[in-house]
Amino acid sequence: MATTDLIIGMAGSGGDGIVSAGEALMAAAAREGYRALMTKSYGPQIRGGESSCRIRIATGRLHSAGGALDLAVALNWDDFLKFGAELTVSGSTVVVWDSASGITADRLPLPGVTPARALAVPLAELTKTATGSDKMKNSLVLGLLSGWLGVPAAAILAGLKKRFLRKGEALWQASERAFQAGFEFARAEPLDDAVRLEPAVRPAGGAEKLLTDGNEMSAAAAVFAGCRFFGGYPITPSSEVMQFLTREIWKYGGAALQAEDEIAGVASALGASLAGVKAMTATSGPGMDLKTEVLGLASMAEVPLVVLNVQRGGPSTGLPTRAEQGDLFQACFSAHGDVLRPVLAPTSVADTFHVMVEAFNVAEQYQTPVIVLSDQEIAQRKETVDPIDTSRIALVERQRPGESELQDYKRFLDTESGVSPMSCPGTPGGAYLGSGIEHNETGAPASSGVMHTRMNDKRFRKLQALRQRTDLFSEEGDAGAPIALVSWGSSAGVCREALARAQAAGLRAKLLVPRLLYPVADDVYVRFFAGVQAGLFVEQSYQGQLHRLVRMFVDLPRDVQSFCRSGANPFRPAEVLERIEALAQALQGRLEDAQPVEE
Amino acid sequence: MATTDLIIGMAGSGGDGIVSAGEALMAAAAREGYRALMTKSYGPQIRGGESSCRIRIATGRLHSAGGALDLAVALNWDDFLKFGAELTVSGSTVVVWDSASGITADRLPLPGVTPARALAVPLAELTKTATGSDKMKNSLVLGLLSGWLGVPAAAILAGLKKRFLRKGEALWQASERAFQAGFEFARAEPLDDAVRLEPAVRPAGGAEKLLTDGNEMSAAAAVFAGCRFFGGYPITPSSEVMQFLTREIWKYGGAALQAEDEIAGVASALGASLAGVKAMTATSGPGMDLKTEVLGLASMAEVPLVVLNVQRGGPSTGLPTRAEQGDLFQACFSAHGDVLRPVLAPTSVADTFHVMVEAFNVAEQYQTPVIVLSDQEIAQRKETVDPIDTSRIALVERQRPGESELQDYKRFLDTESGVSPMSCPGTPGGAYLGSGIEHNETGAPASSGVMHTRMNDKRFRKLQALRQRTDLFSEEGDAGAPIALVSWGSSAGVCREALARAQAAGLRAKLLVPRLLYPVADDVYVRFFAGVQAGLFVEQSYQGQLHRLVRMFVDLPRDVQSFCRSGANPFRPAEVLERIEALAQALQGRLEDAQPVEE
Amino acid sequence: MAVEQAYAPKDFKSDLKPIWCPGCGDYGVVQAIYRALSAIGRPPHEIAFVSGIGCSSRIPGYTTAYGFNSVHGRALPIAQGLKLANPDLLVLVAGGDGDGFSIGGGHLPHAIRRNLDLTYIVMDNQVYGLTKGQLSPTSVRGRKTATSAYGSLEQPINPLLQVLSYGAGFVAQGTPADMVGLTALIEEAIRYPGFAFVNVQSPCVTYGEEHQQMRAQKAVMKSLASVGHDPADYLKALEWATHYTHDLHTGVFYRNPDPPPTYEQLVRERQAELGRNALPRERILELFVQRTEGGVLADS
Amino acid sequence: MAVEQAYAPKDFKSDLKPIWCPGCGDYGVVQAIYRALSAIGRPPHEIAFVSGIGCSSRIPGYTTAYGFNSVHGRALPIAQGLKLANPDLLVLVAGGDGDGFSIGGGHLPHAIRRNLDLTYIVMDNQVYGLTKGQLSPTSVRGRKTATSAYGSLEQPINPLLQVLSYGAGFVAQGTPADMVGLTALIEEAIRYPGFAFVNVQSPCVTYGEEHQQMRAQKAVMKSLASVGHDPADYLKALEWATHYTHDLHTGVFYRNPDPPPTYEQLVRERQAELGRNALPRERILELFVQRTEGGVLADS
Ligand SMILES: Cc1ncc(C[n+]2csc(CCOP(=O)(O)OP(=O)(O)O)c2C)c(N)n1
Ligand SMILES: Cc1ncc(C[n+]2csc(CCOP(=O)(O)OP(=O)(O)O)c2C)c(N)n1
Ligand code: SF4
Ligand code: SF4
Ligand SMILES: [Mg+2]
Ligand SMILES: [Mg+2]
Repeated sequence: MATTDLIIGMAGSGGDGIVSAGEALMAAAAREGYRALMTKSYGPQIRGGESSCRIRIATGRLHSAGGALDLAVALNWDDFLKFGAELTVSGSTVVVWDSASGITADRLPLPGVTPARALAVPLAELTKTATGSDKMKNSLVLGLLSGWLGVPAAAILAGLKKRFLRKGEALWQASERAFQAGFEFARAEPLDDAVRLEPAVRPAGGAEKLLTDGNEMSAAAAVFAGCRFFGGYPITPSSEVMQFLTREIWKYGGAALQAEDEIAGVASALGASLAGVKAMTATSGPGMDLKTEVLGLASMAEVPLVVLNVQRGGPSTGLPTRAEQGDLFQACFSAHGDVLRPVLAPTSVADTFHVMVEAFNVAEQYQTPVIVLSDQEIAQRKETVDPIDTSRIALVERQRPGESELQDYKRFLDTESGVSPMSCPGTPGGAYLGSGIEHNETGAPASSGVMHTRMNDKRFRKLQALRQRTDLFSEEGDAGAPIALVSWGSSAGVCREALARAQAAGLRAKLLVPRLLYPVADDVYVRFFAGVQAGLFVEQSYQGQLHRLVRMFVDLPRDVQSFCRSGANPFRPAEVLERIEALAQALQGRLEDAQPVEE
Repeated sequence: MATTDLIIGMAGSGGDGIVSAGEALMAAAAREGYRALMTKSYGPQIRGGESSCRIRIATGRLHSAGGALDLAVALNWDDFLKFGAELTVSGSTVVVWDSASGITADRLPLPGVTPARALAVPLAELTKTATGSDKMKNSLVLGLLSGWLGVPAAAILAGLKKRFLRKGEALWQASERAFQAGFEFARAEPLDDAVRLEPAVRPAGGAEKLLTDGNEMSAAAAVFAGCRFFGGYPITPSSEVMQFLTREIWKYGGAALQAEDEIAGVASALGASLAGVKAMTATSGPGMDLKTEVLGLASMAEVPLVVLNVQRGGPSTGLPTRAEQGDLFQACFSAHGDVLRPVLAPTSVADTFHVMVEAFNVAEQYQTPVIVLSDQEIAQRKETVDPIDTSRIALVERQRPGESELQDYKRFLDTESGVSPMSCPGTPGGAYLGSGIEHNETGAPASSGVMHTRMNDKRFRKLQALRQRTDLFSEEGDAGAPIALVSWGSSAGVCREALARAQAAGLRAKLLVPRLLYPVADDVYVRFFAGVQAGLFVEQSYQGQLHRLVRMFVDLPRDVQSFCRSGANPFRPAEVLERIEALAQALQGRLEDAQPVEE
Repeated sequence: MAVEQAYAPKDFKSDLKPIWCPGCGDYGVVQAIYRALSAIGRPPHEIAFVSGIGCSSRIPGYTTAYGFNSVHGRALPIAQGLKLANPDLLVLVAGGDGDGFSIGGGHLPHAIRRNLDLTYIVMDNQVYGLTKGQLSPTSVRGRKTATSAYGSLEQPINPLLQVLSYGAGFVAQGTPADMVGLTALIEEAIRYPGFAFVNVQSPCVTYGEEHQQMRAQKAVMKSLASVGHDPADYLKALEWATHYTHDLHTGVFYRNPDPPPTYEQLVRERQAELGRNALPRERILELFVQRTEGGVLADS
Repeated sequence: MAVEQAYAPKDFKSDLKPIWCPGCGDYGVVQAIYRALSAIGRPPHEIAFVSGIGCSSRIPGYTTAYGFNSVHGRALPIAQGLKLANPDLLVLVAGGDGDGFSIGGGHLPHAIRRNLDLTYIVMDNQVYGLTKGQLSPTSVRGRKTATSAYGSLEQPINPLLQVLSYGAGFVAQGTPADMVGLTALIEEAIRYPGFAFVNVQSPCVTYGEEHQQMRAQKAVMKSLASVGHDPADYLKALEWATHYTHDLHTGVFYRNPDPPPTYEQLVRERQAELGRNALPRERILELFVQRTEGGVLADS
């Protein structure tokens, strides 16, 4: 029987075009109605270094990049091996490589693993025979994959045609010939059923799948949410957000500014928001460091602002192209003084849309900076996304002063909710002094302890409502289970998959996925952990930051521990599953120990 | 009987010179062998606004500025009342003001309080009679204080002479005449014994008392510790550190740079440290925000660096001249990525010396940035300090590579302790690449998850030893007490005083004062809280940051709570005492409830 | 002038009482701003006034405009975001020499090259007033201050030469010692369609030196007009600007005779051009759609 | 030259293999640095080489000097601290146009006015290389990049004019298209006793445009010597500098004929002068002593 879920990993040198082959495959699969998810990885060189991709294709929903490969394609073994952690070969992997390398199946450079099948294919030679040169190896590989996997040739060729015809008829024909050669080879040398996909359900006429990555999704969400100003500075792995917005935002009457640094980026966004326009910035760790002071100003002057941090490995310059969930502490606590600043995190490309829209809503509703913690994995991986019904999403606009409030306007009116109507320049009667200095209700500087306490109260009070937003949490699995997982961001998908497998194996477990990380919604955790006997916070940071953060506010059951590690070491569903099994066994052991022993 | 401990508060307009009168009184008291402590406070104006000071003089040790005033001197009631929280009048206060104001004792503008005694003194008139003008009111006040308090006239006059003779004989004579007039008035109109000081024990010939504030003390400590480079940018209330060092550091072969901003300030200090020289920067909240990125670099590149943050009210520009303990979260967590950065805090002016020296020792020993959290209260209050025996203080120098290590030098050698010998430019064989990029042992860029994990391990491991430094904690009071306080920084002194009073009242309580705030020395807290039934973390921040921080790592007994509030609201010993009493009563109540009820 | 003005200078004066030292030059600067704004004639609520931190940066609070007393050194980027978000506003920016040339110095070249229609007024008192008398980037070499007990070791910057090298279209210098001149310069700066810079020699009476005070300024100041300078001559403007710290020249150093379009004009053009074929915003997600038409990718 | 050199160019080359794109101009720059250092003759371990972040900022790692590949934009302040802490070192600073003129642009005027003896080499490729092709502050108006799909709307900065306005004592421009010239400029910059700036037009082969590549440069570059420029003429230097982005002039724009003392020299003098009456450091606390002598304050 064919499979419903398949992972392919490929690696080659910069010129091999292996990543674009992966993209072509993914696009074709998406058009055929499959769900797909793709991550890419490169060497440190800007150009000409090694590159790889990892594509997962399935007939059902996908939550993560998965574990070991089902099919590995090494255009070049040296390059392939550089991606160890990303391209894991196991005993059930089918391994394919270019026989021109001279490496034979019995001397594979894979220490400690014997793949399920090892097949050297004369990739270069076949390409040369088909096209006269070995340049089009990637088209040949696509032919192989089409033949083996069963992704229809027509779907892939349609994409190739579109790409290559631009560059000339000759190229397109060469590509097609290479593809055909691969396709025929695959037919002649079929692989196991384990790497043949069940056919997908083709989407009906109207229901079009989206295909994009987290960065573009977050930018599109911003436009949808009404963001009309972006100020930022390029930094990996967030630059694509700015790149999208510098293309699109003008069309909606907005503007995007590439500032001289991250400070100016966030400051210009703050300025735009002061003018009454929804505004954002996007960056990564080092840029976040620099934005700290202006974020403090935004909290103090109560200015709505969305700040997207696409986390990469840290500290400092760290690992610019790798994912890590290490910036949570910073998101909550970077600014000096007593500040409460909401922090949200998406768990997938699709989720990024909702979380970004929510971030704008929270920012506008509470007149506060909001930090969204994406990460390199979500931001740069491509996913198929089911159509989003935007008509059902409510957008929030900041509260503005009415006629009566403008009579004797107090910008920082100490209301019951803590939210004060905010006027913007141009409004007669609404002028006020905004500042980072402690102030009274009108905005005039004030430095008494009494006023400071009152204003701190107001600034904290207005955000307490967020702690009741249970809709920003999802609970999955068996509600009464004794074993509980908590996970966020890109790790959450891995846990979802592990949970599904655990349940399939008869284990009683559940999973809490917070999209609101801060303020800590203590009630949600207390309720979730009631009756839990053992648990894990699963996150990709050395310190296990969410676990520590929740401990600040919640008394967790003693056996709730952290399962965490440094970035650039993505979790795999199997290892989370293992930990769930171990917890289940330990609980069982405890039960047995508790049985009275009959003598 | 006269008193051994007295608090005087005075307020006037900018031109009145009330603060310099306070300083003269304090200096004289110090020379006479009293312990003294003085805080000043000003209106928002740079010049010409209201100003006040609060001086506490005692024969024994002093831990805090104390509570309500014993003696209040209002040159002008309007000015006096602006300092509400700092100059509290109670039922036991003696109140003195200028009768020229027309205000009579029965119409004092002190709602809700009837002072112990109210005495209008013709301050302006007496001054005019004595000197021909009313300019020297502050000298007259000094005469009054000398007469009433019993601080010898000669001691005060010696100081006045030194100051005024510089400006001319005539001025000095006027000052002396005004003083005498005040002195005689006081003799003629004596006050209660409660504002007359017991004589102090004059120091023996050699033992000279120091008189200084926390800012100058920290700068002097840096010079002593071997700091030979300062890079910084002015900011209230830390500027005096730079001002001291730009005067003194050259004399010791060092250099001080007023940089163009805080980023350049800390970056230049990092550069100096890379060159092999002990280096520091000093700033306050907004400056800390800006230094974040370079601090992350220092952690990653393992560069010793001391960063003094003189906390003021926040967030943002906040309350620049008021104390708050609101930057602890930031000190621990501002940088992105997984970082462990030691945080220390002094509790008094004298303690500042030791803590700053320790900061340099920790920085050099572990090749790490160290943050010292002082605050406006400690930094700008003047205290008498007993002589410090510096011969007993050990200084640490960073480990440098020896001959053999330079054979094949690895800057980031993964040693057992985690500390790697650090070479500096100029050393043959010691050249290396330092960077904020994740790297291998030699310093070459590395981005694998394996290397990242290993280096995170190394960077965290080396600082674990700090958690055993019990000498950085002091425990006071009854070790077996059921009631426990934890307090840090300027609030700790208030708690010390409250503890002493509680013990005097027969209550069983104890106090833990951490100078090491982070990493959290969990063992110390666990041990301290063993057997504790109720407790309080006392700190001046809206969120009670140390309490939350400790919770991250330590399971505290349920009844350990936070007693915290916004800055610019200093704690007074009496209110902490009240809380201790309340806890004791609650415990008692619980005991009673637990008694079996006989029916 | 006999023309009646819609708004009198006092209409721009707020209720907040300045806490500057008695005699501070900044009192004169805010007066000149009131008068210039009155001459311009736009209502206070259509004005946004952004500053950083410093004695001088308190100035927006003393006006009836929308005031933003932001953080140290960041007034210009905030003002740019504000202006781009609402180009109809009249946007003023002000601050001190420390705020603008030290901590904020990195923003200046970029604000200028973008050429938004902003008026930037620096109260250059050659010292840090608010923090009580430290060195500023325009303090002369050898100057003794709280952070230079033995005299500073560095050369001051030359703000006039800098902004000229950055390409500012309007560069002027004034002083409250010449209120008429200062008012006229500020008005002209506001009217200039693009980035305009006015350096004001505003004395700090508390931490400044004798020769920086109004009386001394009155004795030495010399207008550029009186020496025959043509503000259209860029190279000559550079040359006159090199006199900074030696001579006190007032007036316009440079006024671009042919002002290029402002950044916000270009942005509006771009918005108009690209906005024509924009989808309604709910359809932004269509950019990500992979269309299938009988298995062949549609070329949309 | 027949003189034997203590260190050959290869002695400055490290084992780390550059990961620049094949053909990147920075290969030429690092070669020129090896050669210039060989001519200078100081051993590698007496050299500290500080950079920020960018393709160009990788350069210290490719030398055998003490290298510090710091954070984006902060090379200059780090280098200043380093040089002040040990003035005997030869300190080089390098980076890109983004690193130096955008995020780091605020440090440049102050590094220059302090005048430490640093050599600052900028690889000005008019684009952000490392982050894959965004706008840089020296990108020409209208340039299309990853962040300017429809062309940039802003004027580029003029780095040569800027550093001249900041008062740099040595200002030059070179290109790896002229290796001999570039090597000589770098050597001369290092020898100049004070802050020296070399702008290098180093092509980005991946994100640069055709006319910025070596071949195009070779066709248009023109040395300042050949047009008869006298590097001692500051006003003329300003004028030539205005040609930036239009013409590719190589050579020395300005060399101060009478170099003032460096900052570190002044610091050493101050240390020597004030150090004479310094107490041993354990006695620093004596500054705080309130002496009593029979109740009268001693005048110490
Ligand atoms: C980030 C930051 N750094 C430092 C300060 C402290 N600070 C406030 S104003 C100022 C400089 C004031 O000088 P200037 O800008 O010349 O204004 P002036 O007071 O002279 O008008 C400084 C250093 C601050 N508020 N924020
Ligand atoms: C604080 C911070 N912001 C942004 C980045 C991302 N970044 C790295 S290099 C660079 C610019 C590179 O351009 P340039 O300085 O011109 O150097 P080049 O690569 O062109 O040589 C940027 C934006 C970063 N590493 N740190
Ligand atoms: S300190 Fe100087 S600048 Fe500040 S208000 Fe006083 S005179 Fe003006
Ligand atoms: S991207 Fe450009 S600057 Fe960077 S290495 Fe490649 S060619 Fe050089
Ligand atoms: Mg100033
Ligand atoms: Mg560049």
